[in-house]
Amino acid sequence: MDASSFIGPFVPELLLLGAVLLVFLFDVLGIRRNEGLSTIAVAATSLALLSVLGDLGFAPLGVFATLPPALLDAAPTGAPLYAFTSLGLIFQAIFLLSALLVCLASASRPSNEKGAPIFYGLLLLATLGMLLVAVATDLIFLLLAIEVTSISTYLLVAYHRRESRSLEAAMKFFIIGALSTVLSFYGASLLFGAYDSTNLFAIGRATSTVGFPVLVLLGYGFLIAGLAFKVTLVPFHAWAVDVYDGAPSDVSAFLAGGTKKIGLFAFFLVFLGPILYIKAIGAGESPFQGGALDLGPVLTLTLAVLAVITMTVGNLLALLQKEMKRMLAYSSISQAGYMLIGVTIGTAPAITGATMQIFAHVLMKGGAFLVVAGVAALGIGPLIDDWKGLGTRRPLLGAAFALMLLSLAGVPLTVGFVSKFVLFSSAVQAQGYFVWLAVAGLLNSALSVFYYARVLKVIFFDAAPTVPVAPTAPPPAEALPAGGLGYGRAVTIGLIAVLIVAFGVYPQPVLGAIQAAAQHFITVGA
Amino acid sequence: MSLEELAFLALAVVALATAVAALLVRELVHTILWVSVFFVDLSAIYFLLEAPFLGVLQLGVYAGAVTILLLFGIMVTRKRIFSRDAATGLGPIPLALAAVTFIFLIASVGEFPNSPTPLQTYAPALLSAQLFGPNGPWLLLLGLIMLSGVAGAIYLVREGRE
Amino acid sequence: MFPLLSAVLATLLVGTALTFLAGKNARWVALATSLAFLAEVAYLLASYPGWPGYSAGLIPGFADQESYAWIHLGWLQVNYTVGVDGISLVLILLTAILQVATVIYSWNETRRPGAWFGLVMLTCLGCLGVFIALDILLFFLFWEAVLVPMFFLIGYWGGPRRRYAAVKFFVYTHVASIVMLVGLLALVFYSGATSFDFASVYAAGRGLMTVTQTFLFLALFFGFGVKFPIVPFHTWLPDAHVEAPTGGSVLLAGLLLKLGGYGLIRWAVFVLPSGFHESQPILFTIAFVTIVWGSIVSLAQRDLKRMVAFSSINHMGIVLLAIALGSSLGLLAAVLLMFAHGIVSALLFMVSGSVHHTYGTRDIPSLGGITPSTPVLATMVMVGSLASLGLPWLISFPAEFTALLATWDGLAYWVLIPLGILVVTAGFYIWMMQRMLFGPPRGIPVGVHDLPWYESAAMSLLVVFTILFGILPFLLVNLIVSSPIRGFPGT
Amino acid sequence: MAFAIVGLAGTRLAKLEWGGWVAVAFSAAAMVLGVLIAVGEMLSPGQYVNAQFTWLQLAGAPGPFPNGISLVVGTLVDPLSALMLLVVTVVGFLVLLYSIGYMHQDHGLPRYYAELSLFLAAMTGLVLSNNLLEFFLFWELVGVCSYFLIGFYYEKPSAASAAKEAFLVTRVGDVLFLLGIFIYFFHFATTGPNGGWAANGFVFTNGSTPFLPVASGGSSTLLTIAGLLILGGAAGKSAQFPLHVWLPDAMEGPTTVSALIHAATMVAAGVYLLAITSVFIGFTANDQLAIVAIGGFTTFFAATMAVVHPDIKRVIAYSTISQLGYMVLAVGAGFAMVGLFHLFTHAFFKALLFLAAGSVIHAVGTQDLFKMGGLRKPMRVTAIAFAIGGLSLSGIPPFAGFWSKDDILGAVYSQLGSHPLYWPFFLLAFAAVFLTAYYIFRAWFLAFSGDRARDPSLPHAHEGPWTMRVPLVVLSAFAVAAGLFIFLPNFQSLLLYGAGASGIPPVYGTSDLLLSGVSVGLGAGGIGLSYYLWGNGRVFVLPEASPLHSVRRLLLNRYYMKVGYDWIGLRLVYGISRGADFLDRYVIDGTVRGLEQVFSTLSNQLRRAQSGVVSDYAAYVIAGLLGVFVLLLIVAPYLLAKLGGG
Amino acid sequence: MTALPVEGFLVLSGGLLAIGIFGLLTRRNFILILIAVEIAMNATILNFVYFAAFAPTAAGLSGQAIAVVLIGFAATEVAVGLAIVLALNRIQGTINVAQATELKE
Repeated sequence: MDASSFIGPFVPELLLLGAVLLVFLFDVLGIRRNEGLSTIAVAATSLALLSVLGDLGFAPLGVFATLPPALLDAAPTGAPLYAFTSLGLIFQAIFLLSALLVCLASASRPSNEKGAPIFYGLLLLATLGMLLVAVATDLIFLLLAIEVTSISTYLLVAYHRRESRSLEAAMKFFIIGALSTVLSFYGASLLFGAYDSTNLFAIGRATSTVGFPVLVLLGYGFLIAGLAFKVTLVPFHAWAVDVYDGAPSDVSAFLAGGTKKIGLFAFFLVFLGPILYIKAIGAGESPFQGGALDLGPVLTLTLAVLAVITMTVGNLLALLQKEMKRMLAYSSISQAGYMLIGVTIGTAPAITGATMQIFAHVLMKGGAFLVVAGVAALGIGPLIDDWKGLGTRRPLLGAAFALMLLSLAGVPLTVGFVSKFVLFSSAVQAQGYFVWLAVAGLLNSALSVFYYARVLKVIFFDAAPTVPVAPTAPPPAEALPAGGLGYGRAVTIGLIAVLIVAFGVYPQPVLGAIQAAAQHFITVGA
Repeated sequence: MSLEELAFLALAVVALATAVAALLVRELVHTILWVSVFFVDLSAIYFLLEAPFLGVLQLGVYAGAVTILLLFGIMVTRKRIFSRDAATGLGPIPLALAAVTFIFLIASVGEFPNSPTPLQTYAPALLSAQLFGPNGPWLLLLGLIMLSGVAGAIYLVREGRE
Repeated sequence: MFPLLSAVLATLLVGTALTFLAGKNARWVALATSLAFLAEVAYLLASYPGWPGYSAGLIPGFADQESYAWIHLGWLQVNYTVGVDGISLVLILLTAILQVATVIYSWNETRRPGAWFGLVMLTCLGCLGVFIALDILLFFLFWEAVLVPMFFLIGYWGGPRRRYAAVKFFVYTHVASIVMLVGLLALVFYSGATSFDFASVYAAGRGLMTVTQTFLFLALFFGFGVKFPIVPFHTWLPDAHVEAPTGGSVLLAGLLLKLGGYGLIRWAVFVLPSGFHESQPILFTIAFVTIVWGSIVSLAQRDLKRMVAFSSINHMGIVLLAIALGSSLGLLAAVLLMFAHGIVSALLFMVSGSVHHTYGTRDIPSLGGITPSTPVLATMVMVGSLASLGLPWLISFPAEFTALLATWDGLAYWVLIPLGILVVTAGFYIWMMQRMLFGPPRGIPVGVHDLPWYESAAMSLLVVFTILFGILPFLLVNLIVSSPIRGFPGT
Repeated sequence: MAFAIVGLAGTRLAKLEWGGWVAVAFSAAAMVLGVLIAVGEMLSPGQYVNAQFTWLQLAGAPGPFPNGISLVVGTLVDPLSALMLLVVTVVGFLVLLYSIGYMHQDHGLPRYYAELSLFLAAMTGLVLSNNLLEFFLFWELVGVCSYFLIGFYYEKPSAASAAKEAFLVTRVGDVLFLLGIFIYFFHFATTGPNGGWAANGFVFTNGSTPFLPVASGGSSTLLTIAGLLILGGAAGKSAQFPLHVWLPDAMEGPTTVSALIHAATMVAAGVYLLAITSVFIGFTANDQLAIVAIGGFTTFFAATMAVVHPDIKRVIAYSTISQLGYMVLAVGAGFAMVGLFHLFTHAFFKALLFLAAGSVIHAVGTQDLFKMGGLRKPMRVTAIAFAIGGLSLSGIPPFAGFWSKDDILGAVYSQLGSHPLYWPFFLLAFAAVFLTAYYIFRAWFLAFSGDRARDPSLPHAHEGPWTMRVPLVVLSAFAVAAGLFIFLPNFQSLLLYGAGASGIPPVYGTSDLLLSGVSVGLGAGGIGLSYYLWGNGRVFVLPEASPLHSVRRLLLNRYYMKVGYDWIGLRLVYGISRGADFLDRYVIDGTVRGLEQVFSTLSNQLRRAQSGVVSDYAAYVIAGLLGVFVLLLIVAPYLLAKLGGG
Repeated sequence: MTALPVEGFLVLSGGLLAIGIFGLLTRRNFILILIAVEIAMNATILNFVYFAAFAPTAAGLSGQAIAVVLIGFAATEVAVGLAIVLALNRIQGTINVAQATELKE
């Protein structure tokens, strides 16, 4: 292949790679000021974001488009390793958005931090891996791209290398991650054994015709388990809470808001093909018919069970949680359950809903963790009760956080409501048993309201302790501007709050694009 | 039973035995010993499967580099856990989980045809053409993984002067 | 055509935003906005052309209808569609009146006045939205949006157990809304409606099979019913009312409960006629249980506010009964009752609040003979109680009378239950008055002052409406009957 | 409508200091108008409907009301209402006048006059209503006024309690009444001219004839039930058995109020209701029997309780109940106008009795008969007035009571043939004559005879100011003369009202002389016995061993009915409601909180799994993997084979 | 060349995976856990090699290529794991994973 045809489509990835190399170069040169590096990272991610949005065809950003239009949503020929689908590009945009927000907020980190280049380098590398996930059409390509992100994030979690919490989190993350990697690759090897290919289109097309039903099911089982690690489905979730808790809050924001979504996109890529391929079987028929396998319904049912378990257990775990970050982590787990509904149903509306939910989650959960990071910078402890009276002492910060929680709870006029609405609408629209998924999801979201409301209660209604609690973290060496949060964080949080409301009120641009992409995705995949 | 089959069976038994031994012995240095035997044994299986390039790679990377890395790790952390692994019982639950996994895996055995197609042999050149041709991105991705792994690992291990 | 309803919404929206920002001067902004709102509503009422008429199969017409595309995804067609008919207009009028009254009543709010007045207005904004929305998503959006300001109103300004009450209120009613949402979504997608608009759902909904309609109707009924609230799903209400600040209680009882009734009429009864028909026995049972239970339990209450809260349950039970009758007379009664209860319960909750901050307690047995020390307050208690127990010449009577008439029309001797309960209702009000207002003074602190001017002004406003519409109910009736209920049951 | 406006205006003005006089002035004006109207009606018998306006209108729709529903407010002046109007305005004026003197030292006077004026306005409205619904509206309004006026001395717990009791008991009646209206309403909804009763707004008459077909003698069960319900309403307002308990307690209000509301006007509204119902709608035969039974029984029943009571006002109150029983009896027997005639005379002499009693109370500051005595000398006017009232009440000719009561007895007697069960109630009513005479003179003797008060601590009694004396004199005159009105042809024409339409024969003045004789004899006997036991300051004490002690106890305790009602009200209803409250808090809400608890417990259990040991997490992953295998390979295929996919 | 028995192969590969999982679950020493992961990883690589040996040419080649990449990946993983071990050891003085439970409920 010649370079030009390679560079064009991959401009966003190359931008990030260039930024990574630049950052490492600065590290080698000893230039480690946080502000400068953060600027590079923000510039790279935002340029990449503009490029992706241009590729997607958002009219005012057309000048940034780099992808040859013919490549977008082209019918696959042969067994390519990657292809550019508009849904993939949308996910790229989502990933870039989460990275951009984290980079922007990280501008408020202490400017003399020694590891800043590593932080941004790894962050950008992880983002690069995520972007590559979004274009994968090959199982191995997909898993390796996931590993790029995984390895980077293991190390990001360990970023505070002198804090045992951070290292312990990294250790747990690494062990469970390594186990899951093994499981995924083992599953891939079984599928390879059955189909002699690792191309997702090929696998998808072959599922209904090739034999080895048990082998194939085992392979998919391994893949579900392996990928579920990233998505934090129950019972593959246990690491997530400890890791989100132990990791630096900015990194938690990136993990919850960004990297777990690659698992979901991987679910789309891996399971949607089989789900779409198979026509529904009638009552009284076995899915095993003469050696071949009606994989779709089997997978659908399994994923549905996982989705329901995940949202329920996640919510139950969050219910009595005392620590803010852990509560957010559990809520993030339950949100994964909602998103899985989209994969389970597998119609274009459902994918639209799930993607919208993912988009919303980047804003809400990423924003929430960034607020946690900012609040920690104010010297407030990690327990929910430590936040007493925050909403009255710092109304703007409190309001922004309340907005994020309300959005997570699915209260109208927030983007979280729109996404849930579309998602559950799609479940009802699919009719049949899927309505029960909507019911389960909605009841769960009602359950979740309980703990969000509890946090709101603490923040706004409980009086602040009269004697200030001894700050658990040492107070920052230099008082940060923008009310102690730092400009970067303050701007990011404000931006997120505005976006939550803006897309909550008028989601049509986003939803329309996602819907079109999902429709293409289904068509190409089928 | 052909010679290859006999050899395979022998190698398989050794592989399983060494794997178990590596995990069960109490002396950590012995573990490394058993693991290196296990890696070498697998490399032999690769040769048997007509994949000499892989066999060599296995010898070099696993039996060589990885073993030495592990040994290094043990030596660095050794003073605390002098020689023996912190004791944990075998526990029925992990055993059961592993056993059930195994049972599920061999449940698929009946699906394979009795006489599979014969072994194929590939020249390393063809393999390299694959690796640097259509499937090149895999290697690129591996490169990215290594980049982040190395950069991060160095950062972690470096004795910072902070 | 001038987008009148959007203009009203915008007025409130801008006013609310300004109120939030106004800080200490919030009350002036709030009052100005509320009065502007009231004026606009008056204009709306005056310019209402009447319902264009009814014939079989015709989709009800709405005045001042507007529709703009909002979310169009092919399978999901959501519009911003608003419009009013007589039913909504009456309830909008109620909203405007209560907003003005609440703002005046809480004139001296000192704890974060900006937030207080802003949230009060936000609540009213949400209710207004519910009453004018003609699109399922828009409806649900406003429906849920009401919860948030109310949550904060209860949780920040409320009584000692306000935190528990706020969370309970929020979660409980949210669960119900969710069941309702499933019902609404299923209604759209199972009926094959082309969009979320009322017109489209109305046309498609009645085409559904009876079984489906029944299921959907019951799901919707549960959602609306918890807001009513129906026994046994009412326990959020006493807690919320008791702990809410006075303004919050006023809006809660005066407006929020009405959302349930309105929703049931607009989105369930009209849209799913055969489902409604099939569910009638269930509705009747629940209505009777609610009526009896609310009244009986309120007799046992010591806390004035809790008593009024349970009496609200009783009254809303009559509303449900009237709706369940499914006759045009019943629907008329239901709307009238909702309006009447809105005004009267608001008055009673204001009274409870004033009793509380005048005497430091609302415990009926520990108060007595408060009339000499606070005659105006006592008079307001009397007017409110008498209105609530259905005394003629006051607003509740025409409504209750119509409801009973309709009940006799539909159910004959079953009317004995609500009729008999009228005695119990009278019983607890009269008993309360005996214990609290009359008798030798008891539990009266030194230096008690009668109501401050703003509180009496707010109450007087409500009393004026209580008497005005009590004597001239046709002002409301004419509005209500010039809406689709006239033709109900039609097809 | 003019009266209502006058009354309301009076209400507002009466807030001022000199409000009493304003109220008096307005009521005087009302009286003049009322008398004019009554005279006008007498001169040209017949009825006319004044302006009416629509209060609530529903257009016609398919269903039970093809012609729609209309509720109107209007006035109807006919002989019936003219008679009642006369009573209301005259007694009202006199009582207000009396109040000026009687109430002068009370606080809260503006409230008093306002409420009283409002009451008069409401009463006028009630009398002039041209339809049942409007009637009901005013009916409730007078009830509320009564409630407030009974509770006028609200600092007294007993007054507050009595007010409550009055409201609730009459409320029971109101509810029955309302149901009765409904039944009539639906029964006649579509019958009659102009699209039926519903479309015409419940009005009584249409031009010169009753609007509705008279159902008297009909046997429709529904109509019977409706009639019984109307009777229930009337029983509530007119304190007939078993809803009579509130009236004696209502004496907690100022005596003027007792005179006006709880003797002359409001309590008579029940009788008035029965009268208009029987005239315009008609009762079935069974209804009539029930009315006769209630009336006859109450007459006797209430009289027995009056026999022993020591409280002067309550004695008169029981007497009121008893006399109302006579009126009800008359209506039940089919002679509504006879009942109304008694109402007319009773209003005057009972108001007189009350005002006289008020005068006594005003003077001595107690209501306990056994503490009084010898008041004859210092309070001559009062004593004479009370005696006149008593004689009238006892039915001694030529006092007013004789004429009307005699008419009633005669009328009932004439109907005895129509149903055998009329007999016992007729006899009870007859026996009550004796008791009536006995108890009222017992009261007179106890209060006025003898030389001095039995309780020496009582203040020195003296006659009230002229404002109190004038009404006494005027009322005395009425008590003497009102019965003689019957001989005025024009007044007769009032009472003859509806004779043609409802078939009521003019029985007054033609009653059996023997009957009259026996009745007068009974009355005289009662007075004699009273004199024998109580005259000249004697105090009759029942012998220790007398078996009558238990009877006395029973009577003093009012047949334990109040205790029973209190038990029902307090123990039963309140008990039920406490139980319901308990259920509500701990079972219904407990379920809600229990649900919360369940979730919390689940949450805690689940959290325990989050042990922090990474090996455990790995074990969950493997367990999850196996779970997925089970789902994929076993559960899903099984379920799909069972249910079908998709 | 004759085929190798598929039963034996499946027992080997599945057995190695099971042993790896077993080790991962029972061992508390981080390095032993790493070794367990590597044993399971080798089972995976073995799978690819074995299936590649019987696949059509193109697929076989890519199977072997995957094996190559996975060997490289496994080595990187070990390096990263060791880096974390060393850092952890430096702070906590132990590499016993059961003692690193600061983060828990």
